[in-house]
Amino acid sequence: MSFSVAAVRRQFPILSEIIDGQPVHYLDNGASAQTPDAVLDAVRAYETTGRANVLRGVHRLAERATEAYETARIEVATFLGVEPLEVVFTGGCTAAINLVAYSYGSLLKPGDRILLSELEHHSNIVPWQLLRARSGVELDMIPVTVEGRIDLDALPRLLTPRTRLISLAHVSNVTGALLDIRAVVTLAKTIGAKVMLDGAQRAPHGPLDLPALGVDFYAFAGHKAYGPNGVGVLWARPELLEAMPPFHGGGSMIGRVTLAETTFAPPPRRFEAGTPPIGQAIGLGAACKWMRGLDWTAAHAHEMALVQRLMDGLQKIDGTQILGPASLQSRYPVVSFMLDGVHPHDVAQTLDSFGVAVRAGHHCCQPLMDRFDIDGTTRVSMAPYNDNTDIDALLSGVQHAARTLR
Amino acid sequence: MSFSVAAVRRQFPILSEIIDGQPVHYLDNGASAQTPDAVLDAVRAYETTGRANVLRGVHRLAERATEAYETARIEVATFLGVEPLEVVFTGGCTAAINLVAYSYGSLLKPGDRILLSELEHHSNIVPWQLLRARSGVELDMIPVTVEGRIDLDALPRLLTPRTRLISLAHVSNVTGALLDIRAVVTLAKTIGAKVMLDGAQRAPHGPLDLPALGVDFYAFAGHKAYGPNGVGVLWARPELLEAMPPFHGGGSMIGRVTLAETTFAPPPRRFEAGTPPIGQAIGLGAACKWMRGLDWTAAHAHEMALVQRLMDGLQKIDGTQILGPASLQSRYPVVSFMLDGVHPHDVAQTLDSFGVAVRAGHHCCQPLMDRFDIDGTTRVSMAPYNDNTDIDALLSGVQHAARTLR
Amino acid sequence: MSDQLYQDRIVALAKAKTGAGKLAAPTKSARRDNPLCGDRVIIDVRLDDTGHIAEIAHQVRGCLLCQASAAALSSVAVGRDKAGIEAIRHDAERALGREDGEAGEPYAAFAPVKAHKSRQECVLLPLEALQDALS
Amino acid sequence: MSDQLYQDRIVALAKAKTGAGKLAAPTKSARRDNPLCGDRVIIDVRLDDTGHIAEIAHQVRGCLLCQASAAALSSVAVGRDKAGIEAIRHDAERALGREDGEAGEPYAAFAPVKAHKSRQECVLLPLEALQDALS
Ligand SMILES: Cc1ncc(COP(=O)(O)O)c(C=O)c1O
Ligand SMILES: Cc1ncc(COP(=O)(O)O)c(C=O)c1O
Repeated sequence: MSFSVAAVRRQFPILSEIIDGQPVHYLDNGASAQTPDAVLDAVRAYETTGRANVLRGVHRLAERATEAYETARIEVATFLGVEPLEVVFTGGCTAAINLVAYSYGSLLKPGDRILLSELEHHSNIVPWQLLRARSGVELDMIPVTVEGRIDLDALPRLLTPRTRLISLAHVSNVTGALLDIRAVVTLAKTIGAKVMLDGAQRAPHGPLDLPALGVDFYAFAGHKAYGPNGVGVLWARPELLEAMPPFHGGGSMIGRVTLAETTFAPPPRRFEAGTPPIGQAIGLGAACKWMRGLDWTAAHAHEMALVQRLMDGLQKIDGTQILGPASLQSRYPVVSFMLDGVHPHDVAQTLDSFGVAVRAGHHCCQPLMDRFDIDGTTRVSMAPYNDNTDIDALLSGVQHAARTLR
Repeated sequence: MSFSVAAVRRQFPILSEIIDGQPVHYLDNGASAQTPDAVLDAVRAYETTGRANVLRGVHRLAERATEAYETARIEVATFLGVEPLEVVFTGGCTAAINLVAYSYGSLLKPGDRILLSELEHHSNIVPWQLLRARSGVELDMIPVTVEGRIDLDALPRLLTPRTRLISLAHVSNVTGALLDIRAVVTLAKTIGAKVMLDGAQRAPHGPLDLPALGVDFYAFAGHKAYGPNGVGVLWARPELLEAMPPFHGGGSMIGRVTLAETTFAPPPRRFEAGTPPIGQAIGLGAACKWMRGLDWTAAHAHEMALVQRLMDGLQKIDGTQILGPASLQSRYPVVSFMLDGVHPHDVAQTLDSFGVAVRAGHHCCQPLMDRFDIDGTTRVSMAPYNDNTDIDALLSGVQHAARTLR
Repeated sequence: MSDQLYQDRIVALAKAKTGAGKLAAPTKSARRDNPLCGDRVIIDVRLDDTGHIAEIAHQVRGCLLCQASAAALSSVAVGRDKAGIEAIRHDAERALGREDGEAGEPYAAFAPVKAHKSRQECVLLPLEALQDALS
Repeated sequence: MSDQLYQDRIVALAKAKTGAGKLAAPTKSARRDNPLCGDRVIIDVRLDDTGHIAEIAHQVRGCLLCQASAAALSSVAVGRDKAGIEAIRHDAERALGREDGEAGEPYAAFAPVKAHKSRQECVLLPLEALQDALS
């Protein structure tokens, strides 16, 4: 295993496109990452040489498709350090969290409590609010520090004997802060609460060892992890999956259907109603395999060097302020900033005219914006294929915005 | 517009593959259809020249992606004869039916009744059984005639003043029978019940005019309609969508999120939580456009000529029996049959060795199998790209099975 | 650097801040939010007896396009009634390429936004708020 | 026509129907369903005092592979105990390529199923039912 930015970049066709006369400086990976040839080829092979429905067919295309689909499950499981039958393919990260909120959530009682944080993505807030409305569970919110981290000092007083589940972002999609999982799991164990991680922003940065983390549920999205859209993953401890009732009903998740009553298949099939996103799961399997082929020690160091270059550059521009940890410790390559007197959308739009793609706004984290009393930030989110020219193009653009728009 | 089988076949790369030394006689379209270059190219263009998240980005890739995604919605709407904002992208047909069962279903009261039929796919049974368990609605089942049609004569006595919804397959995925929608809608109107059609098996056979059908909900799957996996469509009358509460919670479906409470976006966004299946929706848009480019009068006549050839050929083989309408009237190109003394899986497996892909088993219709007291059927399901050589290869295979396996 | 959205005229409109603030005694007020991008506009108007705008003010929490549009609107709204504002709306829609025809001043300044669909709502938001207030 | 799954020996086993039927007074019975394909097997056994199989019968509602496997099993089960059936199971797994090593008779006949993953459960179902009955 080795790491060369140039070699990585060559595997992503979009990075050598010229779009509207400009190269692509893609720094919006937190929203959706780009996808390498390995994934495109795997999906195309399915579509053009093995396309069929899975599980129920005896013909060779169906056998090929089923084999490719189940191999993808193995790839994802290996990436997470878990067993294949503990991996449920869903329509996305949001769909995975909703699965837990509906299915595991239906096992909770009125008065049971779920603990979230103020920096959660709407996808890790709204499903629980909907559950609250359905079933009378209560929600508690861990506050966020000035540095943009979940304030774990507040955890002991927020945990109650009725707290059943703690669901938190593994890495914040706004501040880049990495959660101290060990602290959370240790406290959760003292009261028997389950821990779920929203791994949307962590999974794109290399393999995981979920059993070592000691968590109970893990969710992430394909499209942010170099895979296709329309697919995501829920991992859960097997005894939890076993205990959970179905969510969506339909084909493939059943044991036996009669008009009077129906029995259900064991996990993971119980949670994969209907035709799954076959090509997308195959693509995600290829993405996980691709990620496992990178030297992540080097790749992460590279990503964090870009973060440093970015922070240094921003500091030299008058009136910039970073929302998030100032150091590189316990942090992933997502950097949010404000430029005094210039609205984030205007920063992002100016950057676009420099060929730089970033995201501006609330990033589906309105409660976090409220916490800091801001409308939004400009967010730079990096992947291993980003390089110094991307950061430098971005810095030029921010300078230009600072000079012309205020 | 014109129709030439050869010209259509050339657009589907998989049809000219040689797999394990044999051509592909793909007659399993009811499970998953194949996909044309137009779809593959549209998805690839997104993946390699415009990949980004939709709705919230100001950079040019995000603008491209958003534009392509919303254009796909227009394509689907045009295909269905409806307005774009009435089209909700889902993860599949099953997901679309579950959306209605959870969201519209939550508006129903204990004792309200939902009317299904014995020939429904599990995806149009189990979601309602799960709703029954959650909320105390009651289910009624329309029986099926010996010909494999929903017995509409039974409808008047099954309708009650508490019947709120009638959800039926537009075309049966086992017998190919086309529903007499006008009869259903007319009766439903007399008691104010809504009508939902499961269009999974109808959508792959050409454009629709849903307002003319007079139904209230329509669901179909991308992968059976020449599009990608992992995407489906729910159409509903705008006033119904407007009245329906959210199903999945997450990004993009919100108005404003605070820790205390959250408001929701208008439809269709209210029902598209999280990052949607962007590339897949774009592919489905291309598939709908591709379908609109065919002359369906000719294509349907071609498909039905294949049905006739198939039925004639099967009749010449001793001990075959067709499950479904014997005539070509009110019927789509799905044909199920039994071969006396040979299990359907053995028929299908034998066909596979002739390069012919069909499906065998219960086709996710166990209640229908129970109705006829059989374990399963062998199902031949056709698309416009099938031709006489496909049917003839199939008939040779069935003959071989009849000769050797009993 | 490619196509320039923030051309001098738009930036100048925004910086002029024409009409920024509140009215002491508005006849009508309306607020509009764009949930997608978070922009928010509050428009105050004082109407005379015939329903024509005598005074206007705006508070914008939003981007430069939204600010520029609010300022442009304030610079031409006084003396107009509902129909007169409708005419300005058409100018805006034309500038954005959503309607055919040539946009009148000052909304002609927003022609560069034509190529940026995702930003067009920013320009329209102040107009929508004012139309709400008048309706 | 390509690779032949239904080779003569498999077809012959199925047609032989060895052990098809019910026992009048079974010591144990077990039923197994494969929800994916709908195959169903009921196995009856009569055990002697030492736990060895004295008599066996099967009802199969399923495909030819399942019937052939049930017949193969019935042809060699008598006189075996739990461990003896375990040994046959290993033969079956070997024939299907799921375990290393050479499969003993009669399960060696199922070698053609190696290439057809989706059908392997059909072969194993009767064995699973019998193992359930003995456990
Ligand atoms: C009639 C019918 N309804 C619903 C479905 C479910 O579609 P999907 O599995 O794509 O969600 C199918 C296909 O399996 C079908 O044939
Ligand atoms: C932290 C976090 N959680 C959840 C999500 C939701 O993922 P998706 O929209 O792919 O379902 C996102 C991305 O938008 C995210 O950044």
